Amino acid sequence: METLERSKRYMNPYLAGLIIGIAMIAAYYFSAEGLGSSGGFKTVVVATTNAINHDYAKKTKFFESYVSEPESRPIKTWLVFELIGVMVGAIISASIAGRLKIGIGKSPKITNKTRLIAALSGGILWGVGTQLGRGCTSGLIMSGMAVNSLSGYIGLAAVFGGGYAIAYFFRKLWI
Amino acid sequence: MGPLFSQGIIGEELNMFIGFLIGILFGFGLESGGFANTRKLAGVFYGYDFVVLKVFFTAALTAAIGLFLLDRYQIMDINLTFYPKTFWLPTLIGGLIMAFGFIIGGFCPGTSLCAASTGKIDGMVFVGGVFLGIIGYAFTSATLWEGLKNKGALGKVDIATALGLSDGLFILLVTIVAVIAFVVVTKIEAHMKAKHDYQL
Amino acid sequence: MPSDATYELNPKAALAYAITDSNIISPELLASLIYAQDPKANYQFVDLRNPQDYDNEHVDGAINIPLSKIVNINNCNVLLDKNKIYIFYAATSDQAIIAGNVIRQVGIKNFLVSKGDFNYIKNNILDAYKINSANYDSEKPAYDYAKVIAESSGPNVSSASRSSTAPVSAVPKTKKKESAGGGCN
Amino acid sequence: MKKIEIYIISALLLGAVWLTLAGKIEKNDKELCPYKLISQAVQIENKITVDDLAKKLMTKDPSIVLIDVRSADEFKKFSLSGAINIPLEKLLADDNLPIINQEVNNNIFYSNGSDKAAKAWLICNRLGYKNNFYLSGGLNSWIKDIIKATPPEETASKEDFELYNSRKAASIFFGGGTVGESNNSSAAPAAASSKPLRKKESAGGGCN
Repeated sequence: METLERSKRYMNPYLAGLIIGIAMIAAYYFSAEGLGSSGGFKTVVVATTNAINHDYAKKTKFFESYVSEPESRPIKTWLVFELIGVMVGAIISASIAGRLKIGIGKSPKITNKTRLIAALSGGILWGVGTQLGRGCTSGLIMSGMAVNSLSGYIGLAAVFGGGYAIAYFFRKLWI
Repeated sequence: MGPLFSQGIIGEELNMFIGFLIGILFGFGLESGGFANTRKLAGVFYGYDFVVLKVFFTAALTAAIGLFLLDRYQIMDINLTFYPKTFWLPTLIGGLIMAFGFIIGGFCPGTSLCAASTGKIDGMVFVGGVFLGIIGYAFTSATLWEGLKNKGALGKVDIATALGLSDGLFILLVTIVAVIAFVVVTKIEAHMKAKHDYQL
Repeated sequence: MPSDATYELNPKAALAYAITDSNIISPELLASLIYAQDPKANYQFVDLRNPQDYDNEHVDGAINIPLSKIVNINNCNVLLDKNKIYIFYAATSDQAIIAGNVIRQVGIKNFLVSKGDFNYIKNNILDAYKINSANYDSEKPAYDYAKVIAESSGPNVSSASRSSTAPVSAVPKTKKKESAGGGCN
Repeated sequence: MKKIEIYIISALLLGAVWLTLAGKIEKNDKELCPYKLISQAVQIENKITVDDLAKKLMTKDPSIVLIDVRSADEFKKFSLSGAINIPLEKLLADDNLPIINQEVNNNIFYSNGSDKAAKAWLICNRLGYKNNFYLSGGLNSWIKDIIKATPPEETASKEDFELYNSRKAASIFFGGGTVGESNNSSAAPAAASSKPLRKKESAGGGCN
């Protein structure tokens, strides 16, 4: 790698992994929480729905448990604070490395429109999948693996195994 | 003895603030590892960039080893922490849906947030998609998902115990597998880079 | 999680909580809440005595959860409304204290415990307002013990009371389970 | 491979090996779940009344260990004879474990009232430790009912008089009362016959 590129280079992946691992240990030690993302997203959705239409939120089973189960509230908001931190941390890291700029990440062979439609569809699938599977890569798989939970390994097998199984059919998006 | 919050040693507000700080560390690690770059993420499925695998396993194993050591030396009680309960069927099916989401969208929720906050438009669109997906799930949960969601409930299952191993031995085995994988994927990476000229 | 009724505090943390004597309601607040009768107030009295005693007489608006049922799943859920503060009282102060400690150990925090038992509440709040005329805190020494003993038996008392039975030294745990020893259980 | 990679990967491997070799700590499998803890807590047998305690002390029941859970200061000022002091704060200190976790003696926790002793009992019972009890009413009751035992009214029942008589005897035995003789002998009054060592206490006592 040339000196010009040096500032834009990514950190050594093992070192980045170590940092995330330490963040996770801290999350468990201080707050008894795993690092999660989808849980925080969900809280935002629930809180918004509840603010717009409390009666609906109370009636619908999906929201109800959050609206009426007060003991789960602080933990769920913990995830929201954590997510705000994630955004701040990402901005700090990107600005140090000079990666903070508007753009679209994609394969040069596809159009911006294709990429954005794919991103939206992918996001929707994640939204559904995380609710059904009880968490995403960080909250289900990584946190699950950290405490030797079977569900973490099932998630690992499903997400990455499934990913490899279908990667071929979507290769045009990436290579 | 940890965890501090559940034992009332730190208050709710301090806990939130600590969550924020931990989030910063997490976000910093993700972004500097390259997780905000969708092509690096997708690379793991096409063999040209295995950074996801390296970061991911290093993080999970660091956490696992650290947590079980803390538990072993009674600095923290692992039984009092967040422990994903096992519902194998919904996790499997949800995981497969997420696999599609990963291949098509090129992010997972946490990484998309990093991408979005560092200016990637596709990341922002993805985050919007996640919200839409959750809302869609919410409005169809009673009719479509509720039955499936609680199927296959096994409770708290420790995979090591289920395999008849000690937690430490299981983690050691995973670590050894991971290290072998690290070596292999680095070779594959070099091979693919030489063969094709990918621009990240 | 309280709904599963597993402990949130480990034994050491439970002990640390027990030492602090927190979640105790002051007699003044207790009395003012009993007199307030505000239906919108977020306080909910919980009577831990048995149903007969409860039926006989109880604080207005109190619900009855006998101590033995306090950590049943249903009752734990009852106690989960975070908008409310539950106030426990019982037939004896130690029962209310036990309820408070166990409830805290399983993770519920929004409660207060009355150190005064139901008799205290009845005699000093319900029937007449004289919260300071009786001992609200049973742990407060009601006497100067040493003085009482000294007065009642003259000089030499401390040696007398100290030596009348020899200190029993604790016997370390034996390997075999004593089946007969200890006349209890 | 770069240096840093080698460091991190070796650290992971070493950590995992360490974890494997460290083995498991013994976790207390006797610990009671909250349901069981509460169902034990409501049983009257956990408490011992001052009358029963007086009886047991007068008969020199050798299985009784009195544990004063108040502060060392309070203990110094006054304590029941023969009691040992384990302030509640130090209940789970390593030194005290052989005392509270044993199967030979009957430990009786006491404090000024019932509450502090009940807390000590609760922690011990949650841990599954056996043969622990607490004094109902604590020292306040001890003084009020035993040492300062007051005669019942003329119209009271026979049982009340019997109770009073035994309390009076205890009061004299424990240094109260109005008898002229000095009380520093360790011999029990004739009324209280001592029982053979380690015999199962069948009838009396607050626990069975």
